[in-house]
Amino acid sequence: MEGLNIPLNHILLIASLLFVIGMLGLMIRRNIIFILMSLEVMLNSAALAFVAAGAHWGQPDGQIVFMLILSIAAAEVAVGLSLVLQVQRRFRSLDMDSLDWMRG
Amino acid sequence: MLMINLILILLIGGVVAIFSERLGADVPRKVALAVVIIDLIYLLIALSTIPQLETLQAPVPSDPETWLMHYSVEWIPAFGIKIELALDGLSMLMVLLTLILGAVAVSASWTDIKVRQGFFEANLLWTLAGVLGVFMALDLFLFFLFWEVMLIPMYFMIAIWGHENRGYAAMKFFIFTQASGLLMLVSILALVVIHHGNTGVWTFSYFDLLSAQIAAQTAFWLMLGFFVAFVVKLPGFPFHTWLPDAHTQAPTAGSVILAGILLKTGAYGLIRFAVPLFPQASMEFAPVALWLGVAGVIYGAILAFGQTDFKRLVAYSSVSHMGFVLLGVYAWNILALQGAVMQMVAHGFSTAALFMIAGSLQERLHTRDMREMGGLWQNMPRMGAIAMFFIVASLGLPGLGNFVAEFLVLLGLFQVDRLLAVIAALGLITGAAYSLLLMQRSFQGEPDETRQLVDFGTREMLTMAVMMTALIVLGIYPQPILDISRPVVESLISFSSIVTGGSL
Amino acid sequence: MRELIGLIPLIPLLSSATLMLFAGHLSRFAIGLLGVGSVGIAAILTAKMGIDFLGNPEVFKVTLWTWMQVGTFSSDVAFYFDGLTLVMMSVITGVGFLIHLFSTEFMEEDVSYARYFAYLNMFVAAMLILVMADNLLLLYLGWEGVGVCSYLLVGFWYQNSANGYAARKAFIVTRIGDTLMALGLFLLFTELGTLDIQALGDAAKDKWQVGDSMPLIACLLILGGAVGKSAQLPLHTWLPDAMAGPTPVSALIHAATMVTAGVYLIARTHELYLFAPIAMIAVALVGLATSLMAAFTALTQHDIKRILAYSTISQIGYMFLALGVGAWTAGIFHLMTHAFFKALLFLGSGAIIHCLHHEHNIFKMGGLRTRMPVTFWSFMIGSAALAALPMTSGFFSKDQILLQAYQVDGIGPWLWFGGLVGALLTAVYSFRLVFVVFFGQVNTEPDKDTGWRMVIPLSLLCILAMMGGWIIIPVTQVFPLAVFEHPAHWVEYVSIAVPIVGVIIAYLIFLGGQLKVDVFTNSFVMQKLQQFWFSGWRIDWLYDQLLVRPYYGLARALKLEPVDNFYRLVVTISQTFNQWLSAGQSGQMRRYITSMVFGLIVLLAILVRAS
Amino acid sequence: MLEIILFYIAATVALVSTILAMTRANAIHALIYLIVSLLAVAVIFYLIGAPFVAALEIVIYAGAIMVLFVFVIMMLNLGAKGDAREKTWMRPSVWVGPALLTIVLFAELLYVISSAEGPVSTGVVGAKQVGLSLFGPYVLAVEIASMLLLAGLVGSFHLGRRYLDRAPSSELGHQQEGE
Repeated sequence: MEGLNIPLNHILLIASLLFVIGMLGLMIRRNIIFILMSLEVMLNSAALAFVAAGAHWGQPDGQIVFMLILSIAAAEVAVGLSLVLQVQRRFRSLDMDSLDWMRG
Repeated sequence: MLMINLILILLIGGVVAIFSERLGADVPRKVALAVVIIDLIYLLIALSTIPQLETLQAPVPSDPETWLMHYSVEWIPAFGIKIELALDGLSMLMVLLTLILGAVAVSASWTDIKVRQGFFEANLLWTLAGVLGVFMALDLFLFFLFWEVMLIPMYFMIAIWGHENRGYAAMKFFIFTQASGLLMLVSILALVVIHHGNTGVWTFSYFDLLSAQIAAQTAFWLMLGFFVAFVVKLPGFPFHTWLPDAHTQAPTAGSVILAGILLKTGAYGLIRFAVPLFPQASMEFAPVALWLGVAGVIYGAILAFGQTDFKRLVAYSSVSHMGFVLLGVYAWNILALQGAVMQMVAHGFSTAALFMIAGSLQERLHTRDMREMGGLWQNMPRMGAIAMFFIVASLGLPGLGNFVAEFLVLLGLFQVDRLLAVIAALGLITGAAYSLLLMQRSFQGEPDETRQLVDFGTREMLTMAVMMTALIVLGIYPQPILDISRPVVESLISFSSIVTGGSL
Repeated sequence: MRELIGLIPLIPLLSSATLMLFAGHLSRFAIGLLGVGSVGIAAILTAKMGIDFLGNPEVFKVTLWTWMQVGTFSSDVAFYFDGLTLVMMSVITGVGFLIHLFSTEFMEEDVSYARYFAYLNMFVAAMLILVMADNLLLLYLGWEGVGVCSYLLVGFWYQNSANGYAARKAFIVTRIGDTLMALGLFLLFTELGTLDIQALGDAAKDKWQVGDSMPLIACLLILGGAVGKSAQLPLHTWLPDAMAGPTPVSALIHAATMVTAGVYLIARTHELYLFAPIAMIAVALVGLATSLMAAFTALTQHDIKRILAYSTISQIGYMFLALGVGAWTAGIFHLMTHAFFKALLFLGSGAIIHCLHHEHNIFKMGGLRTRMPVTFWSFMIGSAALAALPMTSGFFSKDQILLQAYQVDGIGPWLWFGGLVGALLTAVYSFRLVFVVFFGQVNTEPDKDTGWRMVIPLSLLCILAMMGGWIIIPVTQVFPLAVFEHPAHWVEYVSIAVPIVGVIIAYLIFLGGQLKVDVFTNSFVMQKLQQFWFSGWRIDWLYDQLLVRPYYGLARALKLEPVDNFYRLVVTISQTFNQWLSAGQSGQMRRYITSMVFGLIVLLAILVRAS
Repeated sequence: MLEIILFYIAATVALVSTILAMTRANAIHALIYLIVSLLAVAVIFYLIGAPFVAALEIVIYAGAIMVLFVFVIMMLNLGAKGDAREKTWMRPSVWVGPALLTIVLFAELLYVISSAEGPVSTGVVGAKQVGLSLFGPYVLAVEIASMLLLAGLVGSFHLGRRYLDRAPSSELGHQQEGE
């Protein structure tokens, strides 16, 4: 393969669309599971942008950042999901809005 | 070294007092009394080695070698911070007053404190240590450090052993002093930075900074920073509102120290730092300061007249009396300054004694409300007679210390501004009004025969006798005190007049 | 001997200190001995000094120590002794001794016997310092000292709040005058550079011209002090209330010595007054107005002590009149004779009160002539002297004042006429007192008669009140010689006759009953006028409305510390911010995210703009 | 030419499936759509010349991480009641405001990326190059990633243990009263 001949900003457009969709999900969902999923979407879109930029310059750096993001996502999901389990056990609910003990 | 030792004895004594509580609840107070008295004796022995002649020699403000004592070692050389202590006549008087009233304060709280005596006495001693530091430190950084050191134990004394509304009072006290202290810190740092900019030398030393060249506009704002810090402590109108609360809520020893010593640090600061460091700016500012002083005198007296709480009344009388100090400082001539120094000493004794009486009354009656008192002379004639003595002292009876002070201040002020002197003299009348009202409401009037009250005992009488003697001596033979402070005052005046090229 | 002059105030002072410190350990006899004895010794020493002085009239000054020396200001604890000092010291220690003696009987049942003598001795000491002081500052010490002693003694029976009020009023009203005087001292020092009384006179000669404004202001300020202490208009209101104290106190402090301190002060500083003729006229007018006002008031009072109090105010008014017209010698002379006869009258009234269960109202007395003969004769002599009947001591002094007042250019005859009216009224009210109390029917039976400790002072004072007029006071060196032309004879005759007329009027109204004045006095206008006089010309009421109430109101309004409102506002503002910000801390994750997004938008917008 | 068409198809699939994933009420359904979206992104990675990353995307993201989600959702056992509640939470009042914000942000992003020019890729950057940089200049990043994963491991191990149940719920309740 010798590369893809489409403008860079198209793929960045995809990445930003994915990002804002994830962010919208973050803002509107109350279920913790969905919040975590939205985070995944956002991380993934960021990774897409990195990889695209790396490909644009023909450098491997973008892919390396992707791998960093991947490990962050893995760690985050592992901790996040175990927190979900704890939350479900204690409060019998996954409603983020009901968890407002930090209210000032 | 001597001066460091004076402070260290008190600091270590405080630690000892904490641990001595394990030996018994009444041990800490004995330890504290012993520590203060040892410190006092140590100081007196050291002072006795200074020849008479030297105390009368005028110290040059910017040359530490002409002072009675001087001690200086490097502390943080990178910023030119030194542990620099010095003693001249003025500081000497203040240090003596501090230690004497310190002993009085320990005695005042002999039976008053019921919980955690060790920690209480420790706080008391640490406050004294901080005050001594303030009176002797001549490195501005060190000065600021001690300024804070004396604040925090005092906060604890009010917050832990105070009366019903102690939390509020302690916080108010803390915020007022702390906030104003920060203004002073800003001024100190700016002063040092400006001096560094001019000379390339980092120094916090008072002796070096006296000669700092500062633009007039900047000097004014820096002076204001110092002024606010000291006037809050003094307390001068309109920064006085922490005082009635703090005094009312503090335990007896706290009130004694607060009124007797802590307020004087403000006055001392004005004389030592605010004016000499910024003579030109102070000269421009003097009319405002004088009006604030007059306002304090009159306003304090009127509010004292309106109070029903014994301690609050005495607290407002302090505001009024310290107004005279402010007047004395900013009139800045020898009469007024000597009067201000006298007022610092005399007010220390008279008000401390009144607070002790208030404390004794509260201990016996469990109230400070004068509406529930009356005719106490019948129950406690000794206390009544002593209260009468200090009340006439506080209203400025000639023959007692306060009169000499107020007279000199007014006489000095009269040479500067006649109108202000006339208004300030009204303070003599209003002073009589509230003082006598205090006497009337508490000790005179219809006695309650059913009250069973214990009159002053030997310990209290002895403490009171010390202060009464002091006031009488100050009143009829004040010359020794005036002689000690005269060289300092004269040299300060001549120093500032050289800088400003005229009198302040 | 001269060096021992310091002992004269010191002995009573030490006695006072002893009485205060060891009150519980002394027997009543010892207390009395100490109290009376110390003043007695002071009196003997004074007498010795007086005899020396009369033999060798040399003025001297004894400096004990430097009180304060600051810059150019210097004040010594130093005593100055001249004829004027001698007169004042003699009155203080002599009359003081008699009153102390009298007190031992008057106060014998009081529980606070020691406290009483401690205060009284302290008063004598302070008063002696006042008159002996070499400089005005030391004089001011004595001045305030007697004020405090007066306060303590007026409020001696502190259990009654009314006494406490009277005491405070006395102190504060005089303090107003004292403050004026203090300002006068400041002005004098600033202008003349010293407070030494003799040096002041010399400095004034160098620096001042007659009629300058500075001496006028200074003299008026000093007059303010004198007016306060001597209970002259407009600061006289404290004296009638001060009668709340024990009667011997009224005799000593509020008749014989302290209240005349103002007269002494003006006489002492007469060299300054010579530079301020307007101030002199002011002194004379204040004196005359006061004497008339007080005389009218005395006419309507019921309380025996209040009558005497107003009479004192009135008599001191005469002294001021004398000072104002330059008749210093006459003023001081009247001060002395007044001390004799007024002390006598007060002690007499004290004896009556003592024997009549503390009755003060003269209309509940009556017919005491036979019951208490010694007191009756004391009162007769005292009243005669007060009314200035010929050959009594009061006659000599008052006559001199009136005649010298007549001499003043311009307003002299008016002053003289005013003085005559006052003299007439004085005679009427003093004999009204005598006739009502000692004649007529007995309303209250005395339960005891006076003992020897009362009789001796009364008798001695009777002699002094009668014969005091023959004493020649040795003040010729002190005051400039008055150019005294004898006025027309008719002036003298009228002056002599007026008091006699007054006595006759009093007799006709109050004893004989020939003069029916009921119709007159019951008329509406006279009723109102009487009420007006009775209330002391409503001056108390006026001050109450103008000063006391507003001050109380101000204190009450400010009690809650208005300045604190500012700080409370700061607190409220920061609390409001706190509430706002902590409301943002909702604990709702989605809101946090939303606000983060918002922040992101803003940041990005800034970035975009910047690039 | 084929790759270009493939790219736009993959992009469309990714967008649509992500939107669906964000709006489903049922968690498993949402998850499936998410996996689809990830796979589509993997295709894009492949197309722009990053085959190694495309493989990782499928193996780790779509495979391992999403499976983790599936396990957790199964353990939670949300059921139909949960779905109904999710629906009630999706009212317009909930999403209108965030949607507006999102649009604004998107517009800004659009403005920013509009300046990017040139083709998306010029050739393949293969696994070898990636590996060389990874253990060359980016070795520190590898260490950091390994630490992070270790922390994630320890954290999830600790949080996942059941004994946390015994943590004093009374204490938590107490805190709530204390509010």
